[in-house]
Amino acid sequence: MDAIILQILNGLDKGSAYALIALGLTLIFGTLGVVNFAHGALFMIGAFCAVTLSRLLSLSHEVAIPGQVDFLGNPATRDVPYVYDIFGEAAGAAIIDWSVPLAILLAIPVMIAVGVIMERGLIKHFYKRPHADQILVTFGLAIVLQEIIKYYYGANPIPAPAPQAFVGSFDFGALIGFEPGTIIYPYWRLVYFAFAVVIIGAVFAFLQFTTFGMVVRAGMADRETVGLLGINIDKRFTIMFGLAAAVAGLAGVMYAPITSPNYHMGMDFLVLSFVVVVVGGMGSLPGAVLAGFLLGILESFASMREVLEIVPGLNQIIIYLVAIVILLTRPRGLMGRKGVMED
Amino acid sequence: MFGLDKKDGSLLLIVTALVIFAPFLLNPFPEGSALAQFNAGYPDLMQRFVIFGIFAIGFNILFGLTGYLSFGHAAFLGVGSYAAMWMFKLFGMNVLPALALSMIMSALFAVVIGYVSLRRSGIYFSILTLAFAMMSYALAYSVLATDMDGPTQQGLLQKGLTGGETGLQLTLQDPRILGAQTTADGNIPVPTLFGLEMRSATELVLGDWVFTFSAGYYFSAVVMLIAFYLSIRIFRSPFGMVLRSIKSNQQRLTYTGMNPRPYMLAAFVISGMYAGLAGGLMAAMDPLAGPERMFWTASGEVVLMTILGGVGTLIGPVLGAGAIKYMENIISKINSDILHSWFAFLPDGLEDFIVAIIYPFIGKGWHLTLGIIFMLVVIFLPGGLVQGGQKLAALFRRKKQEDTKSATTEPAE
Amino acid sequence: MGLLEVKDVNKRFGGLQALGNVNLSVAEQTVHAIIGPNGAGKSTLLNCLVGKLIPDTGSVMFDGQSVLGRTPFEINQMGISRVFQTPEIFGDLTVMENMLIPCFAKRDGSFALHGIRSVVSEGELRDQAEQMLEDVNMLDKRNMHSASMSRGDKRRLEMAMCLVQNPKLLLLDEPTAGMARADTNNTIDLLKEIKEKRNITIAIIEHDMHVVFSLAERITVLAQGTPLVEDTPENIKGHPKVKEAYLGEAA
Amino acid sequence: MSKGNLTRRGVLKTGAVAGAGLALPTYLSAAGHEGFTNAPTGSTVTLGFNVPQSGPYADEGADELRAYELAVEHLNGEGDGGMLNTFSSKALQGNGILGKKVEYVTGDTQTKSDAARASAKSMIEKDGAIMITGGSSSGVAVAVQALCQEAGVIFMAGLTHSNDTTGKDKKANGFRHFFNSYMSGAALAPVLAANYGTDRKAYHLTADYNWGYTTEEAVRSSTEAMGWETVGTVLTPLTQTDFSSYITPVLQSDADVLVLNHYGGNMVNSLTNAVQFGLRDRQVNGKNFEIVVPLYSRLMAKGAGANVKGIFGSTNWHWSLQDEGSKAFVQSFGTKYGFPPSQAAHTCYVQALLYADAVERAGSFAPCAVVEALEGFEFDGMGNGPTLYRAEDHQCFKDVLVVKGKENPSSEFDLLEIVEVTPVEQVTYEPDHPQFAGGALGSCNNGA
Repeated sequence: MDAIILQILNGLDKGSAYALIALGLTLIFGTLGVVNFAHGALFMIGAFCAVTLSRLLSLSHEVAIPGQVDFLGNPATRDVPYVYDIFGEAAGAAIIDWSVPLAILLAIPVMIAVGVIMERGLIKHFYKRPHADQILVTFGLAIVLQEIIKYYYGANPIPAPAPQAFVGSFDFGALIGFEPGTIIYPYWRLVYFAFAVVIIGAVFAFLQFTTFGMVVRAGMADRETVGLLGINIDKRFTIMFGLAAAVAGLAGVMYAPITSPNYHMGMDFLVLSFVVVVVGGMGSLPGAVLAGFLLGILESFASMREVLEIVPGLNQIIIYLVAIVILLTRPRGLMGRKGVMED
Repeated sequence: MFGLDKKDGSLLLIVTALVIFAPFLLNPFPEGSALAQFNAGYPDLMQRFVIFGIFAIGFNILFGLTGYLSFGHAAFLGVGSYAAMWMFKLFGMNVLPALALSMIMSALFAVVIGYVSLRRSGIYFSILTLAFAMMSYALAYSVLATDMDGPTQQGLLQKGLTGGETGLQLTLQDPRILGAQTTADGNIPVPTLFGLEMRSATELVLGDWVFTFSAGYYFSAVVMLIAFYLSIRIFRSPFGMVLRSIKSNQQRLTYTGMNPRPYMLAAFVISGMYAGLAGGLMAAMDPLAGPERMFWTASGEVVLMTILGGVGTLIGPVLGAGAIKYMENIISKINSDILHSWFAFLPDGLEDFIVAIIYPFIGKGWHLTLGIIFMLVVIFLPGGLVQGGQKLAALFRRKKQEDTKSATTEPAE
Repeated sequence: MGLLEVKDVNKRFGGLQALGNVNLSVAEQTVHAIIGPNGAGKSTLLNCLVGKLIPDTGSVMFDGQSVLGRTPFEINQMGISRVFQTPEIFGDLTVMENMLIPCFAKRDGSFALHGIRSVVSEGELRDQAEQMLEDVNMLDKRNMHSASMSRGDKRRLEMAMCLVQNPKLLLLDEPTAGMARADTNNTIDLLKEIKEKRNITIAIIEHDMHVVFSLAERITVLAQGTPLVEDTPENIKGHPKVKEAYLGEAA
Repeated sequence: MSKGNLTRRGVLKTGAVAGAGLALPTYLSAAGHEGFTNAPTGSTVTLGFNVPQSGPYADEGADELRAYELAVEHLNGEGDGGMLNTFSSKALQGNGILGKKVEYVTGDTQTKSDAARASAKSMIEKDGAIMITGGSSSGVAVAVQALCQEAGVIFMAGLTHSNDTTGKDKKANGFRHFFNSYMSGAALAPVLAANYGTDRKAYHLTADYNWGYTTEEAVRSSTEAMGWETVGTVLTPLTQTDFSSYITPVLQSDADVLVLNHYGGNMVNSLTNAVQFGLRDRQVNGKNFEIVVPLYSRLMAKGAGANVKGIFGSTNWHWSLQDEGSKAFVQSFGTKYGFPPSQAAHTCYVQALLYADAVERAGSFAPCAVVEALEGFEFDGMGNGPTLYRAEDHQCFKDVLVVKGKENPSSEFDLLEIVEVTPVEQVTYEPDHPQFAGGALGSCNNGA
């Protein structure tokens, strides 16, 4: 029982990442009708916002350590971050320690800027072009973005640890009546899940309760009509693109402590998130979220030893197997609308 | 000629000439010159050009004609390779039976995958094919690579059906029915065509130029020409026209009394067999079948080749395949050392400056260049390289020929 | 016994009774119009005839055989061709190619794998197609890219595509919807000509009374999913029930 | 700067049938007149460096390439000579190889068998490379090794740790200096027993591919020989990035040691996840829970940050070694590039020198002569103590380093500390050891 609860928690956690990426993909697809293969790269750039901030905060000057030498025999030096000089050693260390959550502040403007520039500079010229062209141009963009990151940050993963306050685990089981110590879960992963729920909720609330959101939703349903009403839908869609980029970026920032960011993490997530979007049903926001969590949980269960002993290798194929079964039983995914992306 | 009209006939003739003289055309620079780096006329790359050409031609029959975007075509490439390898291991080193089995196996896979996937259209179809290909990849990479003989045995299935990450290889212990286990000097035999070794090559030295004529290349080239010819026939046939009408208006087609499903399935299987043939040829040229051939990036690559060259055009996919393989094999090999030697004539400071500017785009940065080219082509040449060629031709001819252009190079959808 | 016999057809969409006990008989070699106000169930009925929808109860017999449970292409192969409200043609193909597809369907059935034979060598079918194009005065447009034609030309092409198959029954779904008066008259002339030349059965769904009364020999009036009356145009014109349910509303 | 790069064509093989149809027979080069593939004819010799330049191992590949460039410098008598000064064999003069200046070409393996073979083939066919070396994974090493065997050139493996490279998939033309899974297991087990006791229950997470299998097998068999019990093994997909669903079952089991048979990005993520789930703070069966990483890569370990602290593993070489060879190498690498070399750089540098030395001693570039010179070759001064290139399987036998993540690193390079230098006797095995059984070297191939 406790094993199953733990796997559900794992699944929700994995699903959070899938759902957040898929949500942004669906927003872009639903509003702009664009298949964005560069969406994984946006997630990756978000994660590198965390890395960048932690590097910026750790910018240091060298102080010689008397009496020690480095590996080449030169006098050894010690790096002292400038924030230590400004805020004092304790406060400076705390700021560096909190660099991942702080990176959210950096990521929001950066990601919105990246999204808006992408949309205005490139994507808007592709609204009327075939999906194949959209795929090619955004795929090219994704390669360019990740190669730029690789050029500056290298190919190896770079650690971006969570703040000390979130290191360690929470005894989740004790809370719901299990023996203490049976169901413990890392704080940061619980934070990630909660964060994802908040972001998803905020996006839905934004679309549901603001006039801006209402226009966008109407535009998703019928772009031309809304355009005829004299509403400048293009401008709103640009903002939507920025928003979707920000969602992907925030998902990336907060994910950095879970797996160390590297330049190709976007591509790793790209195919998976497309599967999630399609399983959820093209153009359906609730579908994307639902499919994200569903696939995350199923993937977690499939990696249990008890399951693998019965079906070896199931963990390798589970996502795709589920996708096939769902698409064959539900022609337009879990919550897809008719006629969207079917031709 | 061969039942083709004049235009198609001359296209076939041009392609044939290009393919025959490729060893010359791809080696325009003399040995030892700074530009020799850009020569592509060595057997392995020439073979890759024509093999991926076959793959892309086949993919175009499905995608270019019907508009159904398969994102899992690499699965058939992989199946073809594994089938050919097993034929080499168990039957004999002749390439023809191996290629036959490649096509049969890929056709079988295509029937099953196509039958299921074609129940959906649009992106749902794409994701279904992707899912099947990724499952094939995962199975080949891990599950089918586990030792099926037991740890102490050293039999044929020592590394499973697929050989895992390394790929399926020939060994000195293969129980071949026809032909020897090992050559006289104790090595693994190589694929042949009735005794003609695929790797054999001969050289022609003309002054500073060296041209290589490889048996494997010419064999693959002949196969490619046959494949290309058949694809022209399919494009110009009633079947091809029905496929185009599926892309254009599936509803009209059903109300005109045709059942699109078997047409789609036939197109899917034919294009799967092209992929299997390409996979078999890859194994015949270089006897190893690796699982990466089935990964989604490999499927994506053939999509990109087709779009880059020009979807739905006859020659476009071949051009796209050539362009991408050229980047991968030539641009990736330019290192900073070579750059410095090119610009050595410049003053040192200027040399370093220019090298520093170019360096991110070549060698290990070849992906960056590839990405930029994708973007440039799709932004400025929506019809792919073929459209670029037409624009150039029109520029030279200074004549307007709008009608024929629009009829032959409609981009996708 | 008519060519097309619709008996007691019912169709519900959730709570909405789209068709209720529809009975209809289209006699051979007549032009039979089905009229009715918006939402009367005309399109639903049409879709039941061509296999797009399956009625909940009732039977649809064509030429002595049931069409129920058959797919649209099977029904076409039985001899029913359909013209859509907005012209459905193969926009990426040339006019001649558009004409050849129905010719192939007629000759080869719903599937045939002619992958090697050249389209150019299909002399007989090409002649048929050209003849048909000439009949609809489109021979000069044979090499045009069909998507770039005017709406009227597309409509004529679509009819030509249906007629080249020599259908027993031609179903027309508001063939003049959205057309200018002149085009409408042209279409009426075209249909009259077709009728005279080919002696085929035509069922037409139409909103435009001018078209209906110029062409139809029998008229069925649908209202709220049930047929009100079926009679000749003269009788329909004066029928009080029709006036009340339909003409009155239209005015 | 004027470094030249003369490419020179090589000939794979002259086919009589293909040749027959061609005109101008007088112009046909008599291919293979030297009797082997790509025999160098001019004043230079070309080596092919085939390393990952794109993909997850690109940084490791970049480090390998740095080492090769350094090796070429030293071979051509430039720079400070590095390990040439400490190498026990004194055949190399610093005047190239057999008096020919060393040139090189580079290629990108992309860490894919197909791409690696394509780039190796292009170096052999187009650039006339006489030897191929490099790589950062076993799948690629095995694939390229088989290609070189077929083409008739020498393959000097780069970083490849799977038993199979010199086991099931060994080839006469291929040589491996790097250590292997068996050696990791044999070196680690005694250290683990000494530190964690002999009564331990181990749980393995293993990357689902050939290297993972051989490493799991090696570590299992050597730890079980020490009295450990293996309570669970689970295969994880290579593409996995979040290992939480594999870690939580460990919490549920009664295991008190977790062995992560992962490398590269997999290792970084699984270790990070394991620490995140508090495994290191656990007490099971009255003992502290421990984590073991059989194969460490310092470059990759950096990605795991502080999580590596105190975790045991093994490595082929580390820059903090204080023997003369290592010091000389670190000195010249560090001077040129500003940071210490990785174990991948070290093995590649050594392989390049070993090849050059073998050619020099053999007096010929012919692969079979080189094979003969390398087989059974004993040397020292290359950073790992006295080393033997065993004739039976072309595997180097040398001391193995057991290392531990450092508690207080003094720099970003100072992540590992050497716990023990396991002597070569302890990691030597018979050529027909079950973990290496199957496959055969075959005979050396000169190609044309």
